[in-house]
Amino acid sequence: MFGFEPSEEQATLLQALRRFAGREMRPHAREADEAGHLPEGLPQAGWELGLLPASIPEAHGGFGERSAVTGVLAAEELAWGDVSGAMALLAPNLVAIPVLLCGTAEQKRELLPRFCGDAYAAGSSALLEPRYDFDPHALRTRATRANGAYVLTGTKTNVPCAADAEWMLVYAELDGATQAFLVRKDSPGLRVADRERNLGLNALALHTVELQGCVVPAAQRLGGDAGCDFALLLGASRVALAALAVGVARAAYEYSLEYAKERTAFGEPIARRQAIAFMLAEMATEVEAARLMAWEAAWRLDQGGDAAREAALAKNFADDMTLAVTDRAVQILGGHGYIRDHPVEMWLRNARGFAVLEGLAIV
Amino acid sequence: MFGFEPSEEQATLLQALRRFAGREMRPHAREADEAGHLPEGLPQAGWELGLLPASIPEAHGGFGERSAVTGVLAAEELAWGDVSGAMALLAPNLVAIPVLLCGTAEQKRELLPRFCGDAYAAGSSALLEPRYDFDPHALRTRATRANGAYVLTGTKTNVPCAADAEWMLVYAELDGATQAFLVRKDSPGLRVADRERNLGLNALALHTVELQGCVVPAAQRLGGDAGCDFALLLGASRVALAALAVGVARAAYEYSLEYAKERTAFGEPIARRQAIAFMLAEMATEVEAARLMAWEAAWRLDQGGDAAREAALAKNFADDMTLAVTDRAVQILGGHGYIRDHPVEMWLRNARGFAVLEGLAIV
Amino acid sequence: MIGFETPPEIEERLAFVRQVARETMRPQARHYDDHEHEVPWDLARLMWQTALRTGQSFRSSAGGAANGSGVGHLTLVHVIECLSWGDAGLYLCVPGAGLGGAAIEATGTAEQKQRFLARYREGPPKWASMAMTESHCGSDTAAIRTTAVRDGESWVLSGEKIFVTGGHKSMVDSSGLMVVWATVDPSAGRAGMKPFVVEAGTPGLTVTKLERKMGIRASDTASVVLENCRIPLDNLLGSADVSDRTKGFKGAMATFDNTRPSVAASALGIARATLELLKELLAAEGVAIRYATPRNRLSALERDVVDMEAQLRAAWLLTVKAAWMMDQRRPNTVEASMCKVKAGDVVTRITQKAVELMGPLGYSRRLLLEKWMRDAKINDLFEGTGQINRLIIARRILGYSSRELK
Amino acid sequence: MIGFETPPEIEERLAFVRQVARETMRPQARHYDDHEHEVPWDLARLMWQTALRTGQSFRSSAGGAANGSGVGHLTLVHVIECLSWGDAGLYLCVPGAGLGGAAIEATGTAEQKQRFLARYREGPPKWASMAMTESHCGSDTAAIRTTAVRDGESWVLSGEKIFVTGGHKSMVDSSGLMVVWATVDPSAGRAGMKPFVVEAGTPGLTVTKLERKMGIRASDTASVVLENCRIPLDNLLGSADVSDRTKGFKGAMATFDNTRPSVAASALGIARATLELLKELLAAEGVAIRYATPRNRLSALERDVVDMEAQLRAAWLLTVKAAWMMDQRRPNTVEASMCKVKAGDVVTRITQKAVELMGPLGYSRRLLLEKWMRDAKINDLFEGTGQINRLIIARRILGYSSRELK
Repeated sequence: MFGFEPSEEQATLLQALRRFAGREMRPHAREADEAGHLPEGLPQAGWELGLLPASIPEAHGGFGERSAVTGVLAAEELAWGDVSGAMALLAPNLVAIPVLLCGTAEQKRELLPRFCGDAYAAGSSALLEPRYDFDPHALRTRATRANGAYVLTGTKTNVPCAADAEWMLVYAELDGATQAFLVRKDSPGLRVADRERNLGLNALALHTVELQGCVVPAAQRLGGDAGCDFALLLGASRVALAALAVGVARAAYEYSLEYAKERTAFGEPIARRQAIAFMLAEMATEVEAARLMAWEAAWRLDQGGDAAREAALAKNFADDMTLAVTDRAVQILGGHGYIRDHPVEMWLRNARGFAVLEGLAIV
Repeated sequence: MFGFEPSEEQATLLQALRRFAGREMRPHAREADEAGHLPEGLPQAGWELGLLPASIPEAHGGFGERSAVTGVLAAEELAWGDVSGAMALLAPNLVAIPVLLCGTAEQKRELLPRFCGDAYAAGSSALLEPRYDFDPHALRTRATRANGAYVLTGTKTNVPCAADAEWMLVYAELDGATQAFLVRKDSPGLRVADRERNLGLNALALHTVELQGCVVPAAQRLGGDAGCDFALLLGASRVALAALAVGVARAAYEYSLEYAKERTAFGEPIARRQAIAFMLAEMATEVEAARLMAWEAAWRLDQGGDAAREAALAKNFADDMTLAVTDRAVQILGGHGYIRDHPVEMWLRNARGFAVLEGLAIV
Repeated sequence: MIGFETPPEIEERLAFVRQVARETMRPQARHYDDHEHEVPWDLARLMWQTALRTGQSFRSSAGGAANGSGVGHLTLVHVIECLSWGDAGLYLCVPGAGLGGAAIEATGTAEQKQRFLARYREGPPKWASMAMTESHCGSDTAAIRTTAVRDGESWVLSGEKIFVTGGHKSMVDSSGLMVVWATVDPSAGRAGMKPFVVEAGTPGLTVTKLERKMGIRASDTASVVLENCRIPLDNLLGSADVSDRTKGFKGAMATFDNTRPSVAASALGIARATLELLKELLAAEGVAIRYATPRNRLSALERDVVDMEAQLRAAWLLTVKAAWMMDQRRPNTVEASMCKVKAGDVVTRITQKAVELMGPLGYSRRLLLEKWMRDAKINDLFEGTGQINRLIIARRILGYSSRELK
Repeated sequence: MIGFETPPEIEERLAFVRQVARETMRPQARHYDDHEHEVPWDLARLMWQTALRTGQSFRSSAGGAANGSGVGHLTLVHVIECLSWGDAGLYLCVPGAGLGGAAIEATGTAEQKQRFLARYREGPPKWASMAMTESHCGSDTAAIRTTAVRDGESWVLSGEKIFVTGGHKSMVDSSGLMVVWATVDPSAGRAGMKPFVVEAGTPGLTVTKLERKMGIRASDTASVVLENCRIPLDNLLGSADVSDRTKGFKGAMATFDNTRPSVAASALGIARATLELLKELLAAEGVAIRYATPRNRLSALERDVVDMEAQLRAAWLLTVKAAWMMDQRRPNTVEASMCKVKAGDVVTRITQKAVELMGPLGYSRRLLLEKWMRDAKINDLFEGTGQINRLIIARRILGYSSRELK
């Protein structure tokens, strides 16, 4: 059946998330952007919402079942608060969800309980590479076999929370396909290098990671000898990014709508001019459309179907949409949109990231 | 020096062209579109403006010198009247201009005087091929050498005035490059097949032309053994098409502007709504920009410089611009724009042709 | 619950519709484009008989909603999308209560619904139409000048209407009816605007012109003159009271809210037809679309196809949601206008782009792409232009009245 | 005559400008982005000394126009484009009369021009600024509340101004001046708005805040408070008569007409820098752009570059034409707004797209692409947003007053 309404359980969660995003994230987002780091206690406070443990079955220490739909609902709300913070909050997913979806029994037993405790435990994954023509299906980071283990070599960029994560999932080319490897912090050959400095997402710790002959035991290949279904993981990641992009756009849309109603020029609110009003109408439409596409792709993932195409389309659409909507929001604020007293220029910078980023989140 | 004003001579010509386009072309354009042919006497009447002879030196029967700038000025005015008619009027150029630019002395002597008489003499050229991925630099029509002559084989589409032209310039691949061949009507192996039926340009006779082992004497290769500078001809053609596209767009812009000022809704002209007014402002801006790009590329051609890039950019820009502007014009007319009582839907159909057509005009 | 599965009952209905679209409509599409205003009787009879037999209209959600299945509008947008995939012009020729029926559903009493709509469940094929626009006013529906004057037990209608979709079919080709909007009190503005049912054969109503259009040429767009057109008093839908604002102009708006997702669905049928043909043609040339590849790594053509596909999906989901809300009996004015705006934009862009991507083949009438570009454009223009629908959305999201945001 | 050749006298001037842009500005661009509001004194002194030596300003066309060469504005847009290619934020730090000077040129008497502008031809580096916007009004310049009250032989200014570009440099870092718009008669609307010159060091004018901005961070955008700021009577530019409409608000508009092509040129300098770097980076990766190939046969990335290049050319030609018209002393309100609108759009799109096309490299601060995207956006917003400029164009082409088209 068709349905466009969160379940009761989801609605309750959304309420909690909205409150959290509004109180704990939004008010600190600008300062975090300028300072280059999130508020000290944010990840732990966010952890207490229990998002990830609710996705992990009891057998592995959690108390629920993963739902990509619930995941995208949550991602949108968190990104509405602050997308840098949202990505940090969701960073444990980067290890846990792939293990949940593709891990061996041993990997699940070993790793999932680490993400079901009372304390936020950072996770990370390294997919992106520093090249203009990055393609997740054609990685330059290589995995080769040696002595029953794998050796990883290559350079990764924009690896979130890399310095804090005990475990990192490293994606590399193996036999012509993309596969994933669970790498523990301080493994020889793994070097977490400098923080990246980017146009946006400044509050999120993103690092360059060098892999120089990093040896990974065979048992740490995600899914063991059988490997993982990378298309599935990429789909789940793209859906997450699409939902985060919707959250950023919605924030900008709502902010500029309120501004346009309050700001007067020529004797009346600027929202009463068609040029502004129509922009807002289009923004509302595009945000809603992108949201529905993310929902549909997530729903398809939950059905166990092949969602690769839907996820890619949802991400493509959301990438463009979030840039256009945040840009229009700046436009509606006029000169004020350019000033860092208002959040919209930050949202535009953050939004621009989506089209260039892959693999930074997963639900 | 920079200059943005036609010379006195050009201004006089433009006045005559505007009068002609307004009186002889525009009023008959719709009927011609529905009937599938131009008014009987139009080509002859247009011929009497003397455009082409003014481009041909006295030595070859004309009375002037070719100027691509003058050519684009003229093309815009004629297309403003009716682009199907404009292309028919300019069809003699398709043979004469390439001969003038690249022909051997013999070719000039033989052919140019035919285009300097009192009577309109159709010309034609066959560049386009019926494939989605047509590329003028990679033709499928082949010229092969045999017994000191060339043999042409292939299928051409949308060849203007093919049934009436005594001479046709056929473009074909020779030794990996595009070259041109002067082919006389009724040459064995040349078959002018059915009229094309298209989305637009209905009043212009466009034909499929089959070349089945069509033998062309070596002396009829444009430029003789040395061949022709195809990049130069393509540039001159693209500039012409860009200018024609500007003419169509300007017609639609002006028409919808007048309509918007006269049409009232909610008690005032619809032009007083920002949504409509801003569309018109953007249309005006885009038309002007496209015009300047066509001018610049034409000016560069006249300077003898390499204008391949400028011409391509001008055509690309004009292709998009003319579609967008005619589409907006339909939008401004609302439901009335969809009705064939108004010309705007015809202009939209004609405008859509530019991005798919190459080689149908040259100045 | 959030879900995106087409329910089995819709799938069942679509089986027949898909077959008709593929085997009956598509092969005739070019013929009826070339022969403007010729009535496709074969198709009309087929669809009419099927509707009578199954009790399910192809033109309105009434059947579905009435039997309580709750998927009336959802079914309808799926049916319309499929039929328009076959041919959007021919879809508009499918008999049934359509827009006129929707107006009666939205504004009529139970008795009126029975009296006027019964004919659409029996006898020979019939159409219904709605006459709103007048030549001096397009979007400005409150400015209409057609008058309704009470004379004893009759209303007498006088005026001229244009852009009546299916006007000829409803009144001349069949014994259908036309819902005519007229004012009972010109000084009352919108409040004075009321809908009246004029049945086929009523003296005083004449179809004076069929518009020659850019596309959807199988569909008739009629001009109508009303000269002392006398109809029974109770052919006024709802109340004659100008202070009763619920059923008059708001009724018209409710009609549009009801039908906008249908218009969007029709647009998206054209868009899907276009995209499918484009991909087939490209596949035949050996071009496969690599959906999962980052789009700036694609060829320009591939990326266009991927973008078109995403846009189509976006518009379709908005449409499905707007229909779902209607079935849930929730107000959906914003959603209805959103899907209409988006679908109109999307189908225009997709069809225009497809012509370009296929080059001279796309521009030629040998393929249907050029026709679909012509058919598509109406969706940006009728039942509220893109501009009007943006206005409607903007007013709602801003909380502005039509006076505050003009 | 129609022609597109850069005249030799412009080429000559550009030789130095290009060198400064390449060797002095570009290498410092990142530093001054990281160190917001630090004054680039080296650059300022270099440009100032050169301007004094050559007698040719880098910030205004005054020199060119005065010596009758007739290419004042044409030269200026070329110079500004080149400097902004070096760095748009640093360009705004180049000393000179700039926007404040343009206001004086447009509205002042010969005596005032001499008195106020002489300082820009001698002594240490100086800037000029213009204070128009107030916090409650952006585009609605007629709504300003800053008042000028006559008191004997003085005007006394009171109010608060925001968004004064270079306000700090003109009044604190140098002995420059600020043109402050204030009303002499709040009841007179626009007619009451007059420009006043406040010289650096005048008591009662305080720079209260420097805005922290998305980009062009080398440039200062100041807030200013005027508290009983007393200036000589003849510091009012033009006439105090509120019925004299030629020099008041229209003077401001003339200032904008004069400077809009300059803003466009600055935008396009950023756009060209972006496109050049993008093409260099791609060339280093072995990607060549096939301009003459039909664009749907290109890779997605190539086609983007070709589109960007066409858009840049379109905007530049509009800009050159608007400047040319000014040099020809023809009214160019439409053309000035057209080039501003187009350049603002184009630079925004090009810089945003370039970041995307270079993927994670484009998003990183290791390259300047991300900075140029931040710098670019201001061009859509200041000296009239894109919306305001569309309004100006629309009024002119429709022949509507500002009352008829709001």
